[in-house]
Amino acid sequence: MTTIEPMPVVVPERRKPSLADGLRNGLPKLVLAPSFAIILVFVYGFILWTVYLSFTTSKMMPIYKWGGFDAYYRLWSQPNWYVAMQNLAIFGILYIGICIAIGLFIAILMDQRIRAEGVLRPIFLYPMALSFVVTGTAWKWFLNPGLGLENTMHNLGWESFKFDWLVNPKMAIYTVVIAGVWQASGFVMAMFLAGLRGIDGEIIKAAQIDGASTVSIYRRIIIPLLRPVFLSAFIVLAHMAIKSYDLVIALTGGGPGNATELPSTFMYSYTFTRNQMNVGSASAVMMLMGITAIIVPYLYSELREKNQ
Amino acid sequence: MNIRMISKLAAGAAMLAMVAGTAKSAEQVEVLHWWTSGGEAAALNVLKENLQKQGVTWKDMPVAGGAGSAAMTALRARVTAGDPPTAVQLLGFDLRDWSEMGVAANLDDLAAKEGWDKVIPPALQAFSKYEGHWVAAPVNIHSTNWLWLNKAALDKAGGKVPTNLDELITLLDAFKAQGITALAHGGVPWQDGTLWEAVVLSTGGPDFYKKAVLDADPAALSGDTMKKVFDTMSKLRTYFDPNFSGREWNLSTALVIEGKAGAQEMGDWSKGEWLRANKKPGTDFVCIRFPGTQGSVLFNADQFMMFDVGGDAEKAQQKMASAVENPAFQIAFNTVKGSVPARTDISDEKFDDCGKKGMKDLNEASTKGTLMGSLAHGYAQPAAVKEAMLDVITQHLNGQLTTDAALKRLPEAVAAAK
Amino acid sequence: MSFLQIKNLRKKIGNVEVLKGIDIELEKGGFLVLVGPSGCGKSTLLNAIAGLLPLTSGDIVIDGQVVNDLHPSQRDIAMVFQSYALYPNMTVEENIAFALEMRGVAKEERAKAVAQVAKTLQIEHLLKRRPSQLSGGQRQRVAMGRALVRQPRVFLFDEPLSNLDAKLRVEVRAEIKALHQNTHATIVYVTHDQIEAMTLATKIVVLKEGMVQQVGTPAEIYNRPANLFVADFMGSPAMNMLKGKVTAGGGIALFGNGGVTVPMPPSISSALPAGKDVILGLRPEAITDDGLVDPTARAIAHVEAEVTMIEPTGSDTFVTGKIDGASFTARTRAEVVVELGQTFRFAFNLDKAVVFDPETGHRVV
Amino acid sequence: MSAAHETVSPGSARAARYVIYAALIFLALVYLLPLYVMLSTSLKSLDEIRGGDMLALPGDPSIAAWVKAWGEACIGVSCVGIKGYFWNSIKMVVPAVVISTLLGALNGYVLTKWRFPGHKLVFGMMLFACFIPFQAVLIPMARLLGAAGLSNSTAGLVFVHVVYGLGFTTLFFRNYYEAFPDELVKAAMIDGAGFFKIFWRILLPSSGPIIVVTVIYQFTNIWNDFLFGVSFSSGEASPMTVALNNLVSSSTGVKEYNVDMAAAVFAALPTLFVYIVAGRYFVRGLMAGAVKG
Repeated sequence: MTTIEPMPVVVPERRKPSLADGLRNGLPKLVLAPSFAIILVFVYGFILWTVYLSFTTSKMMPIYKWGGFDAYYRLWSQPNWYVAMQNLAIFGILYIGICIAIGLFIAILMDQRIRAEGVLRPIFLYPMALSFVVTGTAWKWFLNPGLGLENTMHNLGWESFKFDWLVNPKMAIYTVVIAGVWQASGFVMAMFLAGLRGIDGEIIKAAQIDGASTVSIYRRIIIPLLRPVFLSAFIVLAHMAIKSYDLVIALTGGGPGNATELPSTFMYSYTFTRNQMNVGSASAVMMLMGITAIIVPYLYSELREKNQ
Repeated sequence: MNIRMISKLAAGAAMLAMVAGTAKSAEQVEVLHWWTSGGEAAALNVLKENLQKQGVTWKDMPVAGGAGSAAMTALRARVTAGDPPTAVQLLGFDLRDWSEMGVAANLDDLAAKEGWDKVIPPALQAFSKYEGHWVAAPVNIHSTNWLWLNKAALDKAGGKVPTNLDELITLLDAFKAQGITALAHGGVPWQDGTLWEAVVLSTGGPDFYKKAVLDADPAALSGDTMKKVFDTMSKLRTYFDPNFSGREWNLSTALVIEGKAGAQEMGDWSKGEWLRANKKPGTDFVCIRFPGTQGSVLFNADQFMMFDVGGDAEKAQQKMASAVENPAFQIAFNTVKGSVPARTDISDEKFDDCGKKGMKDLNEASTKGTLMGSLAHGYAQPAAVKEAMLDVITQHLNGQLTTDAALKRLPEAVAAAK
Repeated sequence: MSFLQIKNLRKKIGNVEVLKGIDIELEKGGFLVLVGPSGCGKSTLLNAIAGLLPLTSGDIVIDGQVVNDLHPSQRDIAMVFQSYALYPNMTVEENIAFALEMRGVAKEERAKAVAQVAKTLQIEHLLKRRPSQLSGGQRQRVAMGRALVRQPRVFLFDEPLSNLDAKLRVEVRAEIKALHQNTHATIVYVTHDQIEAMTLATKIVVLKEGMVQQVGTPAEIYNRPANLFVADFMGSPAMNMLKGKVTAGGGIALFGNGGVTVPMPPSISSALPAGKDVILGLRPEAITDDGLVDPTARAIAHVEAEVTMIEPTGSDTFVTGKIDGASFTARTRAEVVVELGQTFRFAFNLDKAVVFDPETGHRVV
Repeated sequence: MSAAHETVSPGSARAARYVIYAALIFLALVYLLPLYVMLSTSLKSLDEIRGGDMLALPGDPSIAAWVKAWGEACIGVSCVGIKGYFWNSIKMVVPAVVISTLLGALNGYVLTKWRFPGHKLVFGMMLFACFIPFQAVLIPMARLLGAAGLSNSTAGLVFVHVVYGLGFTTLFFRNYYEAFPDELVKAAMIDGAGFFKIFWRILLPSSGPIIVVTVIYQFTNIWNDFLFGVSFSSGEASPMTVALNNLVSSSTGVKEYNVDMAAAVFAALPTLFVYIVAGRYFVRGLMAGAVKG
């Protein structure tokens, strides 16, 4: 067996390197440097700036006057913020869970040597291509009891049909989940389909010879093998859930009342329409902390694993 | 894949992007506004053509959506970048907040020359000026405490217009009996607020409105009168149709126009919808002050705030400010928009009945001191307080808060936002 | 002076010292095989020679030039990889020509060189294909062509046969041997397969845990392994290792108490003090049935043992015998009559014996 | 293995396939509903929209709304439709996608084939850029763009999209190149190819699948972006989404839903096209490594 070294970098260590050598050795880092510098400034610099802003008295525009923890006191005394976090929990869990379930389900169906795969695949994928600026109105109508599904069912003669979640403060957040799932589940399907196609056929043959039924092959062998896909899907969906903004604005505008407020809409409205930029920044800091709590352990385990 | 081609393409595209960067010509005004619909755009075109005659080109920067919230985001980005537009459509306290940032132009010379001080109502001047200096050119004055009635439905219900809340309830019951939606309402915060402020004015009168809304007095916000207000809101809620949530105001207006609903509480911009549907005031619809608010006017005025752009651009800016206050433009714009002119010296002959009534009410209220800023449109409280109050109002109307909870929450929310 | 010199080469990766002071010399036209088990550092050493890894200390000298700080492309070497590392996006022709192209060789010359190499390797009909359209053996050949076309000072081979099936492996092995004989190229070749090492090398270096165990010709390595490790690693089936004790008569007592004492040729026995514990190494071919005994042998001992396994290979039959818990493998004639469980008379040819010190593991004689 | 052997008769196998097809077709119809609503509404007249059933087929299909959306609808004071904004978006999307993809590819290349101490930390930090909420960076970004003289220009917008796309493109290419054999790079090094030569000649030509994934992802995200578009561009230089928003959410006046829907479909056409045409390669590209991220 050969041991493949991970570092084909040539660094002459003892003799004086020529200028050309120096350039050649520094080149990869030089190529990476602009991107990294940009990320440092435009991501980490801005995060620091946001953190700083959350400790100021900024209202409409940034003011660099120290305000201590005032913005955080205000943030945590806003009932809206609690609603937003509770909604994120409901939305996040359902959105991620249902997207993965439906995405996996469709992917498994699509993997049964379906004849019309070329037609079906884009149908499941296309929602990802559309922004809610485009589809928002159609969704709003569809969910609106007076215009959409309920109305259609009534027209068809099913008078008792009721689907008024959009205008019901207790249920409105679930309509956001429905539209969100519609948009993202096709993408998840594609990820799972790719994962399914990547599984070694011999493993499945072996399982068939062992006498496993189709269901138990999926349950016991294929789905466990898809673990990395689950993880990727989770990360992709988690970040989309946290960033969801267009979705809510297009569908409910945060209402009825504040029933569909999410941290992202909260942050936007406090920063840009309520002129409480410090509170908006404080909420952004909270969101970033939440994201960090999810992402960093993932990154850590992921990068560590590959080390071995 | 041909890499060389791709890299050439990239370079070309980048070049193109650079060239596309804009350069401001001297005689140009860039105007940020959210009047993007046909009627408003047509009205603005009057101003645009007016300026073009004077050699000023109009660079349009429309940003619609969220009642101007997207526009405000864009404005922040532009101001932060040190590259503000020439003129920006702004409301109420936003004018003060922006002036406070020291980014406003000074229109004092022009205002002195054209005598704005004498013709623009003082209540409005309070916002058009910052620390005594003119910073904005008001375009119009809207009034929010209007009730729009479908004439046919009203006639069927007896034809008598309500003059107080009790009569309103009676009328709404009559509408309900006709099998139509009694009160057309769109469930978004600013519309909820518009309805609420009219109920406050009607319930407590102008003095209470000043105390509760303009001064945000905690006692007034949680007192018995306010309890009555919230009870009335709960009562009015029962006259809505089930799909009111999130509905645009103009769709509600359409319900009244089509006779599917009896009445709508809405600002005077709603008249534009009626006119475009070829309906006549007096014959097809009736516009009255919200019952119990006669003699008072809650106003909302669109203003073009002038930003400090310096140099040559300032000349074009002054020309634009002057053109906005030009009586001909005031008439042309406001007859389309449904509002009344921002200056009080303009003849009402070109205006219809509702417009004439609006102008008369405005003059009266202005002299009586009952011309007061609308909360829902940013003329009563700064954005933070306004939104905090709207939160409570909206949640109460949507049944998320009981009346008692709302009374407790309202002063708390105001305090927290201050 | 040697063509390729490796002097006290050390390489640390992290805190682990992978190469612990390697010294190797190879003459021009020599075929050096680096052999050893997984993780012995042979590939690391090859990569270091190629310049793909920075050294921690030591020198690599090619043709009198210290190349430590030279970029791989400037060392004038060529390498054939285990996976062949053919560029998937290029045709065979482009693959072979790539190095020349990078060196600014004119197009016509490139074409000429490619054609010549293709002819040598008989892959002319494959030139327009892509690697994905080739069989394993064809890919291997293209990989060699890519190295050959350069006419480098040193060829490096990194387990080039390990991805081929058994038959093809033998064929290609022979081709590499022929190629070396025809071109007199200087070659460094890494493998873990000791047969490859034996058949190809002019010089073998056995590595273990980053240290050179033995350097020598194939015959030296096979017949006179420096230590137990080399003895065990080279040869298949492996050398029999039998514990024993030197007797007063200069023989060695094997198989404990119930065992036998085998005589030693004087060249060995003279070096052994009586009473010393030793390990006697005998290759399977030195233990036979009576019919195969080397008539020139000076020290033959007959040992009767129980047969526990019979492995016919066609040409020979390997028979495993067992005495008192100790097993050994003998290589007998194919036609020998033997049955499992039978007590069989084995002939030990002690001329071929090597004796190791059990404490140090080194060869005593 | 616990599962008992299952005998499958041809009949039940066929029944199972019917069930699978039925389920897929049903799901496909559900997924298509919003698109159907948009398309059918855009072909209806306003009266039919007001009075009729949203899900009904258009009684008297007309493309008048499409014509109007393309060339006549009012966006602000000028009524020239959305066609001009189409080109704006292309001017922004093409350079942004090309540059961010190229940079991502280079970054992935360095992070897998030219590793240096701390490369994992650098990658982890770059990856985190994917997760920053864009609303939080508007103001400081505006400030820096203003300072660089890129405020309110297409170049500035391209820059912003490149910056916040870098995390994703680097992730995609890094994972793809992680599986790319190191030996090929070594071979090319010995053959005398330098850093860029290896990239251009060896890695990039083999990156087809991941380029497809990255381009689709970036193209869709940048084309659909509204927030950056509305903040860092203005007026007639705005991208499509901003124009569409102005058209659709005008605050007053009669809503022409058919025109709105037609404009929305126009705005969606390029991304739809990309997904439909490249959908197959998308799955293939995900297979090729992006999934493991």
